[in-house]
Amino acid sequence: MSEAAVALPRPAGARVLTWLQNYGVYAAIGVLIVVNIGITPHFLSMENLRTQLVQVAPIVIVSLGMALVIGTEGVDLSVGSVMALATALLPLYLGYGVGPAILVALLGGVAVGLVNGSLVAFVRVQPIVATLALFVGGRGLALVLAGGQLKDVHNAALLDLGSSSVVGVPLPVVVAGALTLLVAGVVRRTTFGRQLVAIGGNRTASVLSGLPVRRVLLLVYVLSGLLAAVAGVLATARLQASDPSSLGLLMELSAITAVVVGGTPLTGGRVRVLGTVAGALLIQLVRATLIKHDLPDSVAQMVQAVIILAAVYAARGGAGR
Amino acid sequence: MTVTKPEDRRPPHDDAPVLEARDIVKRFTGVLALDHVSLSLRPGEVHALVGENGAGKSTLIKVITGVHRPDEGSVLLAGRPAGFAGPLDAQRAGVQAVHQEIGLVPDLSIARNLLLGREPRRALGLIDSRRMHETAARTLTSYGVRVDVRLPLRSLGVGAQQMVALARAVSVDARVVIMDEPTSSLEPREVDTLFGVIDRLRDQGIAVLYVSHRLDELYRICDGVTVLRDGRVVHQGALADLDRLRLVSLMLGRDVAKVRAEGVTRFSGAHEVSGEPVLEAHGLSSRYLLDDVSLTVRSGEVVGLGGLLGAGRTETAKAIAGALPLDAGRVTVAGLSVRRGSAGAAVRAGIALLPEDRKAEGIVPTLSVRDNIALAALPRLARAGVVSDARIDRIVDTFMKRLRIKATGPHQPVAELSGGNQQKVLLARWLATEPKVLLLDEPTRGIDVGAKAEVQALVDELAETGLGVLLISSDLEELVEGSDRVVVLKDGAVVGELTGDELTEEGVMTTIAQGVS
Amino acid sequence: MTTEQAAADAPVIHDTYRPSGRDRAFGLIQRHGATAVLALLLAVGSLAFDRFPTGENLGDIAITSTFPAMVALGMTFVIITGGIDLSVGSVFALGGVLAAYAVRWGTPAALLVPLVVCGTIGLVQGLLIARVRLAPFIVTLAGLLGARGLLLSISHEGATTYLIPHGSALARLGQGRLLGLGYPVYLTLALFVVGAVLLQRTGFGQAVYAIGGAEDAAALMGVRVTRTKIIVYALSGTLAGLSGALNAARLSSGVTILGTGMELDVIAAVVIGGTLLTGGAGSVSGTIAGVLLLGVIQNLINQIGDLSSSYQQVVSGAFLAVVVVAQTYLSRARRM
Amino acid sequence: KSEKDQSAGAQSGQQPQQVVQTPSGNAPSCTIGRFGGTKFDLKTSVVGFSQSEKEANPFRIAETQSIKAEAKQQGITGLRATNGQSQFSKQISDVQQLIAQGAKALVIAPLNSDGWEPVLQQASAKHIPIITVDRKINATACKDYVTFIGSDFYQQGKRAADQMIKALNGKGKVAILLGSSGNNVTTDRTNGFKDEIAKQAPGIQITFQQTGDFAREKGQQVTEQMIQSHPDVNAIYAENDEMALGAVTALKGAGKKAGDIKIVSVDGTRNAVAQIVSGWIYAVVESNPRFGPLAFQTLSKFVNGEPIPDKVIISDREYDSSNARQSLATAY
Ligand SMILES: Nc1ncnc2c1ncn2[C@@H]1O[C@H](COP(=O)(O)OP(=O)(O)OP(=O)(O)O)[C@@H](O)[C@H]1O
Ligand SMILES: Nc1ncnc2c1ncn2[C@@H]1O[C@H](COP(=O)(O)OP(=O)(O)OP(=O)(O)O)[C@@H](O)[C@H]1O
Ligand SMILES: [Mg+2]
Ligand SMILES: [Mg+2]
Repeated sequence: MSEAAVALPRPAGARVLTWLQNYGVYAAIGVLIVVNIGITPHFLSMENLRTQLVQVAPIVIVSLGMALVIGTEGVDLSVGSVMALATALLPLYLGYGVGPAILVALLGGVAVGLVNGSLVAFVRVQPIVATLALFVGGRGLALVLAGGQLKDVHNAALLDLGSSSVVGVPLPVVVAGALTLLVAGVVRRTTFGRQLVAIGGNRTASVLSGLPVRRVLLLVYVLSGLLAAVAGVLATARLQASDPSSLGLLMELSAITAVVVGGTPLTGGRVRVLGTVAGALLIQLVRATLIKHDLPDSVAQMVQAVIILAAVYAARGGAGR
Repeated sequence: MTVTKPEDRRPPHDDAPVLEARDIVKRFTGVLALDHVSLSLRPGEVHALVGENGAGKSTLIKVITGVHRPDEGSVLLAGRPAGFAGPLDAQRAGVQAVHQEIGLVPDLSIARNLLLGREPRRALGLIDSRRMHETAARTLTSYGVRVDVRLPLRSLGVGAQQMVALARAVSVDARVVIMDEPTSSLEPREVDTLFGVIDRLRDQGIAVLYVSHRLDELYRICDGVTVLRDGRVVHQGALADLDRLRLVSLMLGRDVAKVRAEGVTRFSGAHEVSGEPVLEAHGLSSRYLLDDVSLTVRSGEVVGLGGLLGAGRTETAKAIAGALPLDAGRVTVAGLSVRRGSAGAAVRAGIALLPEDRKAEGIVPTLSVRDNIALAALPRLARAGVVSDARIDRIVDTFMKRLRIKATGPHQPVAELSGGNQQKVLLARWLATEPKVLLLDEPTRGIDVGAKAEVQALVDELAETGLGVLLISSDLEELVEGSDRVVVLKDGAVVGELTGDELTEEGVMTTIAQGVS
Repeated sequence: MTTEQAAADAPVIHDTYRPSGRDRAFGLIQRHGATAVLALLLAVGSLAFDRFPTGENLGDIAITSTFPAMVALGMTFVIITGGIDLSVGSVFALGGVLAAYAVRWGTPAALLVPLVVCGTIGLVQGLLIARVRLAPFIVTLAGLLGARGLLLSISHEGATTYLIPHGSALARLGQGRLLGLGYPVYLTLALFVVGAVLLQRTGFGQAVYAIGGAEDAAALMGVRVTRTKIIVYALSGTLAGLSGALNAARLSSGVTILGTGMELDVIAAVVIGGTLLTGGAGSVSGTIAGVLLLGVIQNLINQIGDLSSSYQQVVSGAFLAVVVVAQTYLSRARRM
Repeated sequence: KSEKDQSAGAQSGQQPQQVVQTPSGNAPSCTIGRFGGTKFDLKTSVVGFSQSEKEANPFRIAETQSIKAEAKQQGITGLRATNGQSQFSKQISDVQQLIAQGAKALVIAPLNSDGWEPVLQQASAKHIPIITVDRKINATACKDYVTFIGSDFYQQGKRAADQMIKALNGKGKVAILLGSSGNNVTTDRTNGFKDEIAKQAPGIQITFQQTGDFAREKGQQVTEQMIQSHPDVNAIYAENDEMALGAVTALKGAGKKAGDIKIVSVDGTRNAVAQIVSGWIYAVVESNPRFGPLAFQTLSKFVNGEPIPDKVIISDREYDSSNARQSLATAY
C-alpha cells in the first residue's frame, strides 16, 4: 500500500451517467415544460406558473415529511388523514383567533405523528400497517370532529394565508419553499438528519453505533404529521372551506410517488430533498397537462402511468423498492 | 484430524487446466479493478490468490463465476469458453464458490440455505422436508456444526455460517471450488476440518482457488500462487518457491528488507498497565447465551477473549455494549455504571464495539465513507444539533490517512470498498468517538497482512494512550501476542484466565479443552 | 457425498439447541400470531353478539373475504420477495369488467380473457421490475393507473356496465353454494393449499423466500432471481384478475367502481398475517388469518349497530391498531 | 308541471318533504302477495338501512337523518343502519349481514345500480322486501326488489341543460365538471345534459369535460386549470354543488366577477343556493335527499297489503335568482 486515500479520477462518461441517474427527474420536468410550451395554449404565463405552484405547494410540503420517513425505510400512509384532521380542527378553534386555531391543527398532526412514531419506534410495528391504522381512523376522527359537515371558512386572516402574496409570490408557495430549505438544511446539516438516513441504511448498525434510534424515528413521524398538518391548513385556506371528507384523499400516493420519482429509494438510507420537490412538480405538471388538454379519464390515467414509468426509467437509480 | 504436511503432498497434476481466466479486464465506475489478469487452475491443484485489500481478488472470483461480466478477456472451462451468464450457470458447470461476504440468506433456515436449489424431492417433485433436515443435519455434523437446522441461519454465529456456506459449496459435484477468505472467522480446529475437506477435494482431482490473508494457511495447503496488486498480476508460480517475506513484499509492493525490518505481527508485547479498571463487567447472564460472565479491563490493557466458535465471545462483547438483552449483570466504565440494554448509553459511556458481522451490523451501505466514519461521533461533532462539515472533514481525513483507507475519496459509497477497507472504515468510526474501551470482535478479519499489522500496531498504540481494549480473535497467534491477558470462555461461561508465561497458544487450547463451565 | 466422511470425525463444537416446551409454544404463536388474534376476536364476537356466530353470518364473512383473500395470496408471494403490488385493486376491477364483457363468447372465454389480460399486466410489471430494475412501488402504481384507464376505456368511461346473463354457467360458478358456502370459497381454499405447497415445498417457493431474504446472496446461490420475480408478479396479476372475474360472476355484472383502495386492505391483511414487508418471511396461512381478521373486524363493527359512519372509521382504525400491536407483541414473544 | 307550484308547496314546511311526481310510473299494482311475502308489523321488526357513502356531504347527511328520524317517528325501533363507505363490496356484505341479522325489510341507497345479484337472491329467498332510494337497482321491480324511490338523474341533467340554455341564450361554450368516473349518477346527469343541449341548443358547444370527483377541492383545481387553457368558456355545468362551489372559489381567485361565467349545478344544498343569491351561481337543480317519510310510507303500505307503484319518482325543485332568497331556509 503506497499512499493513503488513493484518489482515482472518474471518467467523464461515467459522470454524465451518474448525473442522469441522480437528476433524471429534472430532465423529465424539462421535457414536459418544453412539450407544454409547444402544445398548450397560454402555458407560458405568470398566471399559469402561479396556478401550478399554488396547487403543488401542499403536495411538496407533505412530500418533504414523507421523504424523511422514507429515508428511515418507513412510510407514512396517514398524511392524507392528517390533512383532514387539520382541516377539521381549524374551524372549531377559529373562535379563539387564527393563531390558536392553527396551533391546534398543527398539534393534531403532531399527535398523529406521535402515535405513528410510537408504534414504529417502540412497538416496532411495520410502518405501513402502523400508519394504516390512522390512515383509516384519522379521517374518521376528522369527520367526527367536524360533525361530518363541510364548513365554509370566513375568517379573513385564515383566508389570507391562501390568497395573499409576498413580493408577488403566493404565500403557500413561500411556505413550501421555506420548508424545503429548512428540511434540506436538517437533512444535510444536523445530527438528526444524518442519523435518520443511517437508521434507514442499516438499523442494526445504527443501534450498535449508539444512535438514539427510537427517538429519531419518533421525531421523523412527528415531523411528517406536522408537515401534513401544515399542508392541511394551507389547503383549507385556499379552498376557503373545511372539507375533511375529501381533503387530502390519495395524498399518500402522490407524496410517495413524488419522493420516489425524486430519487429517494423506498429502501431508505438516503433522502433527496430537492429531488422530492422536483418529483412533486413533475406530478403536478403531468396532471395539469392532462386536464388542460381535456383528455378523458381513461386516457389520462394511462398516460399518467406511462409518464411516471418514463420518469423513473430516466432516473433509474434504485433497483430497490 | 490429520492435516497433510507439505512434504507428503503430491506434485500438482500436470493435466490441462480445468479453469482458465484469460486477460480479464474489469472496470467499475472510476476504478480499474482488474487489469489483464490471467490465471489457470489444474485439476487437483490448490491455488492461492493473494493480495492486499482491494487488490481485486473478490472481483476476479465474481468474474469467473459469472456474477460480473468482464469488460475484456474470457473465462475458459476445460478449454472451452465458459461465458457464464450468472452464478447458476457456473454452478451447473461445476464451478462452486464460497463468497467473502458469506452470501447466504439469513432469514432462511439453516437446512434450506445448505440445500437451496437441490432439496431432496418426493413424488411430484415436492420438497421432502424431513429428509432435507436429516441430510442437512448429517452434512453439517460432519463439519463439526451441530445445530437445529430448522432455525434461521441468522441464529448462527458468523463462523458457523461460514461453515454452512463451505458445506454448501463442497457438497455438490464440483470441478472447481473457489473459497474467498473461508477461514477469516474460523477457529484453528475448524480450519483443520476445512483443510481435511480441501485435501479430499485435491484427491478427487477438484481444483481449488483459495483466497486468504492468513499466510501460514497458504503454506499449509496451497501449491501454486497468484499475487495481485492494484488489479494486476505481479507474480505467479509455485508457492514453495516463495518465502513468506518475499510473498508479503510482493503483495505490498515494498522491498523485502523493509518488510523484514517491520516484522510480521506488529504487537510490541506488554503494555504499561495503569491498574485503574476502566471496564468492569459483573455476572452478565442471558438465557442460552451467557452464564455469569465477569471480566475487568484496566486502562492501557489489552485483554483477549478466547474460546471456540459459539463460546459466547461475541455475545459477551455485545452484552457489554448494551446490544444484548440481559437477564442479569452490570457493566461499569471508569467506575460509573452503564444503563443496561442501551447501546446509546454504552457509547456515551465510552464503549465502542467493532462488530463481528461487518455487513449486517457495521456499514451503512447507502452512505459514503465519510458519513460512515462520522456516524457514531456525530453528537461530538455538532453544536446544538447542527453538524460542522469542517470538523467532520478534518476527522475523516485524519482517519482515512491514519488507517490508509483505500477509496476514490471520502464521498465514495462505502458499499463499493473492498472488504478490508470497509473494516477500516468501521474502526475509524469508533476511533472518532474517542472511546475509553474498545471492544474488537475479530478486528483483523479479512484484513490484508499490511493492514493487519497496521491495525495491530494501532491497538497497541491505543492501549498505550490509556484505552482499555477487549480483543476477540480467532487467530490464536494474534490473540496471544496482542493481549496482556486472555480470558477463556466456553459455553457462555468463563473457564480460565491466562497471563504472563502461561499465555501461549497451547495454553489457550488446553484451557479450552479442559475447561468446565 | 464423499467429502462428508472426510470430516466425519471432526470435533463437535456446537451443541444441538433443543427448544423447551414453552419455547415451542411461543414459536407456534409467533408464527401464527394473526391466527391467535383471530381466534380471540371470534370468541369475543360470539360472546358479545348472539347474531355473530350464526352459520349465515360466518358464511357471509367467508364469501366476503374470499375475493380479497385470492388477491392477497398473490400479494403474499410478491411481498415475500420483498416487492409490493399496488395494481391489484385496479386489476381486480378490470378482471371483473373483462369477464362480463367476454361472457358473450362463452364461459371459458369469460374466465380466460381476464386471466390472460390481467396475467399479462402482471407479467409486464414483473419484466419492468426484474429486468429493467425499476422500483416495484412505482411500476405497480403505474399499473394501478393503467389498469384503471383500460377499464374505463372498455366501459366507455364507466358509463357501461356489462352484465352476466342469469343462469349462465359463469353466473352459477359465482353464485352456487355447497354446504352453505359459495363455490368461490372452496376455490379460494384450494388455491391457498396449492399456494402453500408452492411456497413451502417447491424450488420456486424457496427461491421466493431467498430473494426476499437477501437478493444478492440468492443470486450468488444460483437462484433464478429475474425469472422468479417475473413469475411472482404475473401470478399476482392473474390471481387478482381471477378474483375479479369470479366476483363479477357473483354480482352478475362487471361493476366498474370496485377495487379502489383494495390494494391497501390486501397489503394490510398480508402484513397482519405475519409476512414481513421487507421480504424473506411470511406464510400463506397467516395471510388467510389476516384477511379474515379484517373481515371479522368489519362484521363486528356492523354488529355494534348504530354507529355513525365516521365513528365506524375511528373504531376500525383503533381495532386495526390493537390487532397490529397484539400481533407484533405475540410475534416477538420468543427472543433469540 | 310547473316549478312555481312545487316551490310554493315546498316552502310551507321547514323541511320540504319529497313530492311525488305525477304521473309516476305505472299504476300501483305491487302487493306483498304478488311479491311472495306475507303481511307483518313494521314496528316490531328489524328494518335494515344500508347507506352507500359516508355521511360526509350534505346529501348523505340529510338522507340518513331523514331515514332515521322517520323510523323513530313511526315507532320502528328495530332500525339497523350500515354504511358502505363508498366501497361497493362492503355495501354488498353490509346488506348480507343485515339479512343475517334478521332484517325483515331493507331500505337501500345503492352505491351502484348493477351487481346486486347475491343480495337479491338472498333477500328473495326469504321474501324480504327491498326499497331502494335515490339510485335504482337494475333488476325487476316487485320481484327482485319492491320499488324505487328517487329522482330521475337523467331528467336532472336535462333540466340543468334547460337552465344553461336560458343562461347563455342558446349560445356559448360550456365546461362540464363531471362526477366520479364509473358512477351511474355521473353518467345519467351527463347524458341528460348533453342530449338536451344537442336537441335544444345547437349553438352551445361543450368544449371541456373533466372529472371533479364530486369534491370541492378537485372542482376548484380543475377549474383553475381550465380557465387558463380554455379562457373562452362562458359557462360551467357542475354535476354537484360541491364542485360548483369549488369552481366559484377558483373563479374568485382568478379575479372573475360574479356572473362572468354562468354556473349551473345539481343538488340544492344551502351553500349553493346562497351563491345564487350572491350571483355566482345561475341555477341549481334540486336532488331532494329526504327519503325517510316517503320510504316508510311506501313500506308501511306495502307490508299492510296495499298495492304500491313499481317506482316512485319524486319531483325536484329548481332554484334560480327568482326563488333562491326565499328558498334558502329550506334548502338542505
Ligand atoms: N460494485 C463495485 N463498484 C465499484 N467499485 C467496486 C465494486 N466492487 C469492487 N470495487 C472496487 O474494486 C476494487 C477491488 O475490490 P475487491 O473486492 O475485488 O478486492 P479484494 O482483493 O477482494 O479485497 P479484500 O481483501 O479487502 O476483500 C476495490 O478498489 C473496490 O473498491
Ligand atoms: N438458544 C440458542 N439457539 C440457537 N443457537 C444457540 C443458542 N445458544 C447458543 N447457540 C449457538 O451459539 C452461537 C452464538 O455464539 P457465537 O458463535 O456468536 O459465539 P462466539 O464465541 O462469538 O463465536 P465466533 O465469534 O467465533 O463465531 C451460535 O452459533 C449458536 O449456534
Ligand atoms: Mg475480497
Ligand atoms: Mg463471534
